[in-house]
Amino acid sequence: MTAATATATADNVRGWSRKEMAKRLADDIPEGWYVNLGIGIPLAVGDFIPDDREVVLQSENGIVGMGPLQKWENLDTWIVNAGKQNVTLRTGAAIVSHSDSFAMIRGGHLDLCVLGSFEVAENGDFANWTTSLKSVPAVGGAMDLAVGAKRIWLIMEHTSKDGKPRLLETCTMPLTAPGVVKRVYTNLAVVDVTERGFELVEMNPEITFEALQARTGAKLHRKA
Amino acid sequence: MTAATATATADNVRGWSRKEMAKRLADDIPEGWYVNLGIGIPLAVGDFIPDDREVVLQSENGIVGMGPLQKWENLDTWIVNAGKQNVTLRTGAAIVSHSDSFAMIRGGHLDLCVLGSFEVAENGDFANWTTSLKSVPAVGGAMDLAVGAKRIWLIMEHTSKDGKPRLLETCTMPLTAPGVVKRVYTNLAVVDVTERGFELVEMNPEITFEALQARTGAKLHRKA
Amino acid sequence: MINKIVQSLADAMAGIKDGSIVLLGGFGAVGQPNQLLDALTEQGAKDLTVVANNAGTGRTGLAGLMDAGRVRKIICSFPRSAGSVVFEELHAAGKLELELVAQGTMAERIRAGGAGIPAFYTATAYGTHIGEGKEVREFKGRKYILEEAIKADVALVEAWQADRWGNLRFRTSARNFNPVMATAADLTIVQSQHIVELGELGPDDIHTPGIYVDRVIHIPYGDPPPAMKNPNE
Amino acid sequence: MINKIVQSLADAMAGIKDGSIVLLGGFGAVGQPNQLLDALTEQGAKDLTVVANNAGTGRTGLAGLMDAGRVRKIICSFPRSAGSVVFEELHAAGKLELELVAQGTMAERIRAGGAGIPAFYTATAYGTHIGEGKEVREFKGRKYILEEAIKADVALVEAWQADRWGNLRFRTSARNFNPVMATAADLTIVQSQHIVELGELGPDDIHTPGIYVDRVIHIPYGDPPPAMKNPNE
Repeated sequence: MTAATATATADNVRGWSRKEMAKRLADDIPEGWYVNLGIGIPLAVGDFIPDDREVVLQSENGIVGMGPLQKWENLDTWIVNAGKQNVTLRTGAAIVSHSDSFAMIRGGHLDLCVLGSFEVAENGDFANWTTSLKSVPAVGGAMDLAVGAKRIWLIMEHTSKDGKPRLLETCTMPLTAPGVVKRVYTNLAVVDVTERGFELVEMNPEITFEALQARTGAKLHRKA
Repeated sequence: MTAATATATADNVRGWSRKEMAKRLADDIPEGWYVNLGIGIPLAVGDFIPDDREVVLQSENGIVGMGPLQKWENLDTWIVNAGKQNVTLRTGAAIVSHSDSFAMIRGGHLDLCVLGSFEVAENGDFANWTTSLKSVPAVGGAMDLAVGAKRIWLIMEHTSKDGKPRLLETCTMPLTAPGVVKRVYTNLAVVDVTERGFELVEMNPEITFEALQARTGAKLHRKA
Repeated sequence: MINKIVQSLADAMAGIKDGSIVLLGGFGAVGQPNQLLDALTEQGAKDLTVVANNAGTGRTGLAGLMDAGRVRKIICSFPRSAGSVVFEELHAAGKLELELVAQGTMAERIRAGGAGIPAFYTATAYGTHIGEGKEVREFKGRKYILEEAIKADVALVEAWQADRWGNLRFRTSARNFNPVMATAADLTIVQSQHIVELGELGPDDIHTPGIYVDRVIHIPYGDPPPAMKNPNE
Repeated sequence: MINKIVQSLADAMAGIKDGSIVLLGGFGAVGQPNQLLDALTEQGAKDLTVVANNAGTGRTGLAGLMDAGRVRKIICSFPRSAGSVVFEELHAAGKLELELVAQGTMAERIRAGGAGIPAFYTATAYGTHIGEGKEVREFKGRKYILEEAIKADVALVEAWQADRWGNLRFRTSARNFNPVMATAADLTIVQSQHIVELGELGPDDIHTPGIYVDRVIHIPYGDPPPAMKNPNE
């Protein structure tokens, strides 16, 4: 722990890579869950779910049972995910329309939705759709997923590029939804969002609790 | 006309038979309409639409493209209409779920719904689901069809068994829907429901206008 | 491996609690989860609220469940039909509450329950006895009433084909209320005439994706079903 | 005989008026009724309100219609994406009004329009900028906002198979918004990759029944479509 502590005091602590974060999150998804993975890092979570653990991935444009990205030799451009990438369908997949897909999402049938985020607050608010309302924002399905899934887990950098905390007492950016986030996976820690605020589940070994708290914009509770 | 007038003054004027009423109504349905026929006499309308005039019959339990009743030699009891009779499917038929079927009905996609009725008022109100609220009534899909179809046409006896008018200034029985009826086909006449009330379209030749008015509980207007 | 197929009716019914709201597929004689209903009667849960288009006929299936005194309330559009004797007896005796709902409104309330819509407006039943006392609101010059969603604890569904993920297909008029019922319960239990291999149902051909299904039991009753045979044979 | 199949794009577009509300199927590159959009640009109707998930890319299809100055307003969830240059130019210049709607709310508002539901409540966008100013109401302890239906004059849809009654099937992800768009317009126009004989699509296999479709035009663009070929070949 001494080496780790030493590193943690440095400003340049990197923590887990995005792939490690995705793997860490994937390890927490049990077999049988229906899961929507947002565009970007969240989608990489799918790569770390082993084939013999059946997790059914939903894509909000109407796929229930999405597989990995397509390879060139077998391209079928009619099959796309919500990020408009060409994906495969798993054996057992079903296609539904957009309205049926969002009925599924809003109706609470997804066990989990994993999203990226700019900010998250200790009351479960989060802001992931736009940094500002001055430019023309695009919202897509984020707000529907945010209120519909049984659990919202975020996967995000613990701080911004210039070192500012992204886990906050109150979000500063336009909200995606109030009070819905259950857990946050960052490069530095895994944090639950509970009644009393942020609760530490796991820390990256490179950092100390104090250094982590210093990089967090709200009180970090140790698990009782 | 003298013979007809003579008959009309008699109390026992029968007018058109139910089959003749159904045929008369069927003649007014143009090719290409999507039509729901209620249980009972309305369903008989289907028998008088010639095969070469394509009219698509909808049944509220989810058939779009219902054909005639099944014959024993080819019975498939899994295909039923809203009256729970075994019917056939026409070439081109589609099956939808109950929720999709009533979305179709309520959404204004049927050109016509033909229903039986106990009473109809000159403002388009009608009462066809129960004669009284004292017994346990069953409503089925009548109220949905009544507000959803582009046109409601009723097919009914002009008077009750004891000679009381069924076309009235105001309905006395519990309403199925207010203000929706467009036309009424009875054993004695075809009557439009317009801004100014009941307007005579056609009379049975057995009866005079005066005798018809005497059997009608609201003012009958001649077409302008 | 996800495997929603259970081997016994007792396993299919496990955990259903007293006081549950239970949705039933079926319309007329088709698409009725009759074996599941008999198993629910056997299982013993009581004080149930049942949501179904009809109120049962004869003395088995839904009528059997009611006859055993397990049903407190029924929400339906067409309670009285030929053979609905159990319903009529219990209702007349004040032992069974009835909430009468227009058929399309019933379907839509359940659809709303499954789709995360807590309430919606509809013109159906406005200005009628059934609409009395409901909130009225005007949109673009037409009047509508407010209807709330129905969410349930259990749905009992009958399908033609099912796979181990719970993907379903229905056969012709047996589709009816089954797909919408499957969407609106915490526990959706399916009896299926056929069990097929995963992948046998094409992605574009699945009526109910397995996400809506928790348990599947294979209840074959002949293909074509006995009633489909010519009675004159 | 019912025959909804028309022989020319001009016939397909006949009668579309200035000021129409136009629904577009499609999500990403698939299921887009591109030839219908080009034909609508040709036809000349202006002052249009377009409802689509995206705001077009490049200079053809929806972007072409906007570039020709025909679109007054767009209702969509994802206006800005790679290549949405025409939208960005027009919007920045104040020549194109934008109504931003959450994707699921957009789908549900159109579904409501097709299903005779004038308005409904949803939790989506409650407590956010998009939900600001909308009526808030609590049901069972949770807060929701009121959203009104979208009803349109015209829907442009892309299908995989169509018959002369207008029954449709879609292929995989090209289904997307197409079925719901077809339900909510007075005039639904379909471009279909394949035309099949009436009866070729099984009753249990039809995605959109012909009741929702007014005109069908055969627009084959190769089977598999050119883009499906391996670019390394």
